[in-house]
Amino acid sequence: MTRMSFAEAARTALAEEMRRDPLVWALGEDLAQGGIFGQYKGLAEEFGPDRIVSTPISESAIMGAGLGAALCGTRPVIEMRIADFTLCAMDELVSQIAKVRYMFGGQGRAALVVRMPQGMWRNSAAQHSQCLEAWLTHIPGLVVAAPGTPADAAGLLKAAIRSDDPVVLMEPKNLWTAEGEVPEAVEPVALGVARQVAQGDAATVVTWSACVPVVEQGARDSGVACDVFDLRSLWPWDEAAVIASARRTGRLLVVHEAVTVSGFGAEVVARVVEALGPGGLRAVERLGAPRAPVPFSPPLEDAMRMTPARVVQAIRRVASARH
Amino acid sequence: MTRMSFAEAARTALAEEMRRDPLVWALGEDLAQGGIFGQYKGLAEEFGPDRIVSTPISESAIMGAGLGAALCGTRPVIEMRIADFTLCAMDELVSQIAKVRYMFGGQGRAALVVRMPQGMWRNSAAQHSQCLEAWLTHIPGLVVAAPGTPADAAGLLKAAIRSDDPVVLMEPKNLWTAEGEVPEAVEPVALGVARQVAQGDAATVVTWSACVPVVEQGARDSGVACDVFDLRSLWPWDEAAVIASARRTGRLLVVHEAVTVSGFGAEVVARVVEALGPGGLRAVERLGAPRAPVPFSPPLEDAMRMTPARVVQAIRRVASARH
Amino acid sequence: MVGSDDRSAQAAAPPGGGDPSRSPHRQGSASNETARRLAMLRDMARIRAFEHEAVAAMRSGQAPGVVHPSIGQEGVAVGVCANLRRADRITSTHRGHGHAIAKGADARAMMLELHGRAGGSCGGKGGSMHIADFAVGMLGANGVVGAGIPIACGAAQAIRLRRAVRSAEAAARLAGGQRNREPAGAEEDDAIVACFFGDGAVNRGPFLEGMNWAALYRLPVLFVCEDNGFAAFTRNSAVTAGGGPAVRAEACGVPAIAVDGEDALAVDAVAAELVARIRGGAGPQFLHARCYRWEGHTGTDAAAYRPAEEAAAARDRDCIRRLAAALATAGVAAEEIAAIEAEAAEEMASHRAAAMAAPWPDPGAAFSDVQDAGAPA
Amino acid sequence: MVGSDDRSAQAAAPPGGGDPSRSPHRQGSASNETARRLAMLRDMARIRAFEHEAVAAMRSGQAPGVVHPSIGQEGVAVGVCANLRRADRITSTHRGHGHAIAKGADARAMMLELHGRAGGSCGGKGGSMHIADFAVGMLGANGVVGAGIPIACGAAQAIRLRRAVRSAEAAARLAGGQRNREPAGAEEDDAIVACFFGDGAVNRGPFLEGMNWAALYRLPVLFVCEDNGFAAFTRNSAVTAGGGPAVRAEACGVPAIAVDGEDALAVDAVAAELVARIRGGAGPQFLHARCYRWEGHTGTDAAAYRPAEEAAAARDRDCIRRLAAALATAGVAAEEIAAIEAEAAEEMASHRAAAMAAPWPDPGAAFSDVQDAGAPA
Ligand SMILES: Cc1ncc(C[n+]2csc(CCOP(=O)(O)OP(=O)(O)O)c2C)c(N)n1
Ligand SMILES: Cc1ncc(C[n+]2csc(CCOP(=O)(O)OP(=O)(O)O)c2C)c(N)n1
Ligand SMILES: [Mg+2]
Ligand SMILES: [Mg+2]
Repeated sequence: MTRMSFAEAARTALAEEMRRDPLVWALGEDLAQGGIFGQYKGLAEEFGPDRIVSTPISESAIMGAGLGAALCGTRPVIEMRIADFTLCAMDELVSQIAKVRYMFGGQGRAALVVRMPQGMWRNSAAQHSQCLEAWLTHIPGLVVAAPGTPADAAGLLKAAIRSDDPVVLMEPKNLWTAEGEVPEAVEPVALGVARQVAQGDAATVVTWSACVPVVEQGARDSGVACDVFDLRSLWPWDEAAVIASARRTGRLLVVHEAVTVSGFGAEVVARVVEALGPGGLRAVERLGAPRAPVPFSPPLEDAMRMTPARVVQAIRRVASARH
Repeated sequence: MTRMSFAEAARTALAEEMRRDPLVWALGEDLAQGGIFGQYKGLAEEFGPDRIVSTPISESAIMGAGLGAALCGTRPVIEMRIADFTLCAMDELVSQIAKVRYMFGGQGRAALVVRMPQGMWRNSAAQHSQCLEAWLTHIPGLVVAAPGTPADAAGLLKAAIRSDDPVVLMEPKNLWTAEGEVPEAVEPVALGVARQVAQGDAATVVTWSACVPVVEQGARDSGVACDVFDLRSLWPWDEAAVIASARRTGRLLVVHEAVTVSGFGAEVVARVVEALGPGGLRAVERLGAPRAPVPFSPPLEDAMRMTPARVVQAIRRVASARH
Repeated sequence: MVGSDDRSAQAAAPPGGGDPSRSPHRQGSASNETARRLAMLRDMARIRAFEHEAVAAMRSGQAPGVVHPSIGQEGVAVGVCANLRRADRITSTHRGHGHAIAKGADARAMMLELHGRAGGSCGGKGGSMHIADFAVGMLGANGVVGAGIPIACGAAQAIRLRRAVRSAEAAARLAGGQRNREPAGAEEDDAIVACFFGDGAVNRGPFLEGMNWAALYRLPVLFVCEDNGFAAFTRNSAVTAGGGPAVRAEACGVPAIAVDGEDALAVDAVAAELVARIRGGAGPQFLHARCYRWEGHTGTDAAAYRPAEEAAAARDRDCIRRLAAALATAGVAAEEIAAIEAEAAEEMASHRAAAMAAPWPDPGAAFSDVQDAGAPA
Repeated sequence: MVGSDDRSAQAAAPPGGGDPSRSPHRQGSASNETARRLAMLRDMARIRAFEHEAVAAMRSGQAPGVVHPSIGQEGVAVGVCANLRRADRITSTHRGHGHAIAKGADARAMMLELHGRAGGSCGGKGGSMHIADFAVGMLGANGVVGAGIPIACGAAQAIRLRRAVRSAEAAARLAGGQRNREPAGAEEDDAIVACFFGDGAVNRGPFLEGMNWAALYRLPVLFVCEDNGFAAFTRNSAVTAGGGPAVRAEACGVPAIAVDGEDALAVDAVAAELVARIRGGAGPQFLHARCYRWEGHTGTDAAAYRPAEEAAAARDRDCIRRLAAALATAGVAAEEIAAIEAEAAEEMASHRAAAMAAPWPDPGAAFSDVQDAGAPA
């Protein structure tokens, strides 16, 4: 184990994959300058301009070219800079990449990775703070992963690169500089397998991405012993682990940074309720952002932010609710 | 009451609004030719090329220009041809239109309508059959409506045009030729108010858009007396009516054409479960499409299609489930 | 307007080289030249016959969904693809039957696909708008206008990266990393990508992004704008400002040339030159081919938005009759030409009959090939 | 390269006409000309002073988020906006302080906005990247590169539609239909829209779509490409092929002209001509203004990706000093110029102090102005 930042872990993992497979390459804006979070630092020097491709501000072309390159047998890592800019390349992601294998009856596959760091970071306001993971879980053909720790940043990136499916990797912008323990030799993390962060019988708490440290903290502070899961993958997601836990605890709390309405928490709740029947549960709650854009001003932005204190309250509500 | 097709009802409503307010205008591809479903037929002749604007194949510009025009005091009706092509203009819709009022502190408003006919229609395959309403309900700033009858096609379009919010209107492609009774003088339908289609104590069934006639039929065929709601508006949606009904029936079924995973049905289920507590319900089910693209071949497409028979089975399951 | 580039002057490998019946060598001798032109005629006749059947099948309801016929435009598809090899790739459009057949796609499988049957090019899951045949380098039709442009750019980038990898003697890696069906000879070092799109696509953003991208990275792409004058029900000149597709391409650094797309031999000649340049390393080239869409936008659109005389005049300029006339002048007997056309008609009629007789896909196909991880239950 | 158009030759209304301190009349007399130039100098000095404070505030952490300074580029914003009236609209970019101030936006409110305080232009909800001031026709900065281009097109279309409605004597409708704050005189018949964007935006699809759109509908839009040579951390020439912004615009039918953006008087002169053409009905015009971004991409980017000498040389070409020199030649006393700059510095320092002293927005503001129907609880 080595202690390193999220960005450093991700950078190292990509470098290792690029050394392992000469057909892995990356494309996106400012990559030769190391990317905006330093997650590509030094890679242009090692791998040259044909494998670390600095592109124009052309999101449609970045995404579409990545697909074409995958169809011709290379393994592109498509960098979107931030998830919000994926909105400029949604046709390419949703109507092309996600559907190409199916539409063409399996003749071609989009074995590629789309990286889209997401969420609030340094008061970036409405156009630079969105969390859109729920959208992508709704799209057949896509695998969706959202690391919450440096180790998973590395392990999920490796898994994404080696996957023959198109994998959307949503890194939490706010955690690039966060540090954590990372194995010397990072192995790919199995897609669809949650990481259990804490154990306890009082409730099942599910989260991912930037909320992982927030929920860990909140769960500790609450003094309530809960099963806490970092989903890591949102599609496929670890239904088995969550359902098994919820069956035991009878109480489910889902916490995410995204807007609550139609967020992925709705899917988790609906799925667990369907699986166990409403009678199998005693309390259910989603904790996410209000249905409002993210404002700029710090105190206003705070109103949208997930905090350990909010998690503490929600855990206590869920653990004590009677029906 | 007059019997008319969905397209005719919508066309008439738009014409009436354009006569009422000279600042209402429409822009989109092939509008001068009447639009691809005939919903603009004859309007170019009446209102001329500056109010029925036939545009290039430039979805970003269509959407973005609509916003600019709204900010300068006109009321554009933005025609996207089909919802799938909105993927080519997502930044304009989600990061611009939805956020402009908030971001600018209320200085400007995007009082406009985005029409995006959606869903399966005549074996159009993966890139022309998507239902993405759940996405838009997740985006703060947007109002989302989805008519399921000719009368609501007219009434919701009028409400959308008169609303000072940006309203996304998702017409069901498959219903353009369907006929129904439409009042002589169409009044705007209040956004956020469901239409109760049938009454009964055995279960609460919620649906919208192209599934409305399917669910009506299925409910009749099931022989089970249910409360059936056509939501009509998905954001805001008529939580009060649905929750009151579910409190009474204790059983909830949500039916939609979209993929079940992370569809709007998840939100409805999660919200009702949160409101009533899981103990307040005895059965919950979502009925939607499998998480697969829509295939071309008729028997394969049928596997994705909502049918009265599937609704019948689901109603019976929900009405009889014991926990 | 073709940009001149020193490197492009050096003669590239001769065209042809794939399935010889598809892409005959042109070697200068009169009889070889005639054989090549006969092969072109055959493919043009096959495309037309295919689409006559396809339109009839759509009108009768036998082919579900929508068919976009390219009848009248066959000279562009064939004139371009006559200069491509198996290892070359193409991207296509909603109006892509001609591109596919000209590139050597299996016409029978295509017809089955149109009918949504088992054995179709995409197992019935794509239909007319999504026909692909990766085995011959046909990377797919596309239901989104302009969407093929960035895809073609990336395909070309991949071809180049793989060449670099091979030359770095890391080819051993390829075996494991290779997942898609690929055309024979996919590893030819000077493979290129031909990217077809309509005149309507030049008004979409990805057109600009793709042109800049291809020029910037000097990619081996031949852009082919099939300018049939219409974008769906709208005359494209009514919604397009400025000097047109070629001028826009050149503004982004892609040299462009215009050609009469109804003259298959002219298309062939210009495409030969452009493809040679591209193989020689000159970077992307742009071919603006004027043509006319005889039929409506779809097989059931009566095209009432344009004067009947205009369409009639286009029919008089028929690219197939023009090529046939050139062959007659070169001494080919009328019977031989008639036989080719008859054979094409017969082939496609039999494909249609086969399609009608073919079974529907296995119902389980609806749930296969979505994805590996998280596939639908 | 400016396209010639008969209608454009007729002299349009003289520039100016808004707040006289913002957009002074140019009427030929030497003293008026000098007054106009002094006003330009004042705005350029105010922009620079504003951004010095803004960068300092960002570096010290007092202004949250990111500030993108336009220091060194002031001549473009002011040279263009000197020719606009209150009723004209502008769209802007992430680097938009200069555009806003030049258009007459309330600099104090802007500074409060940067600090996220109550009383900010957007009530603290937008920040530097989303400053707007609809009261003076400033329709907003934008965090998405190129996104302002289609918005500007639509704004121009609306201006035209409203003019038509007025002339059809349906103006009575306006009162009820009017929802947004609008600049004084918003109903001027020949109002135009100026659309600012960077050189990086020319590689995005909406650039093409917007150019075609504006040319097609012959809209009253002045496109202003501020070519500062960089797109974030990348030299834009390294990712842009072909002949550049002006050539691309012309390819879509928008006449274009290049200007030295570091010479405010040159910008003013060319903008005057283009604005006159536009008001005269000539359709959209394109101004390609070369300049240089003195600072990094953001207030904290050290810009290590470019030679220090290059930035130093740009500082030597300082548009403010150049205009000051021209004024000196015209007889303006050095003290007067120094006083203007000192006043500007003082104004912005006081705004910054005011911002630091201002209260935070009411917490409820986080939930207001989302939407009417379905607003967050
Ligand atoms: C992005 C997008 N917008 C709209 C459409 C609907 N549409 C299908 S074909 C077509 C016209 C295309 O014209 P062109 O590119 O000239 O090709 P042609 O049909 O003439 O071959 C349109 C508008 C689409 N498929 N994709
Ligand atoms: C669509 C989009 N892609 C990427 C970005 C990130 N980004 C912000 S500013 C910028 C550079 C813009 O360059 P240019 O247009 O030349 O404007 P300048 O910053 O030089 O004023 C980039 C890439 C963005 N904001 N929007
Ligand atoms: Mg066309
Ligand atoms: Mg720049």
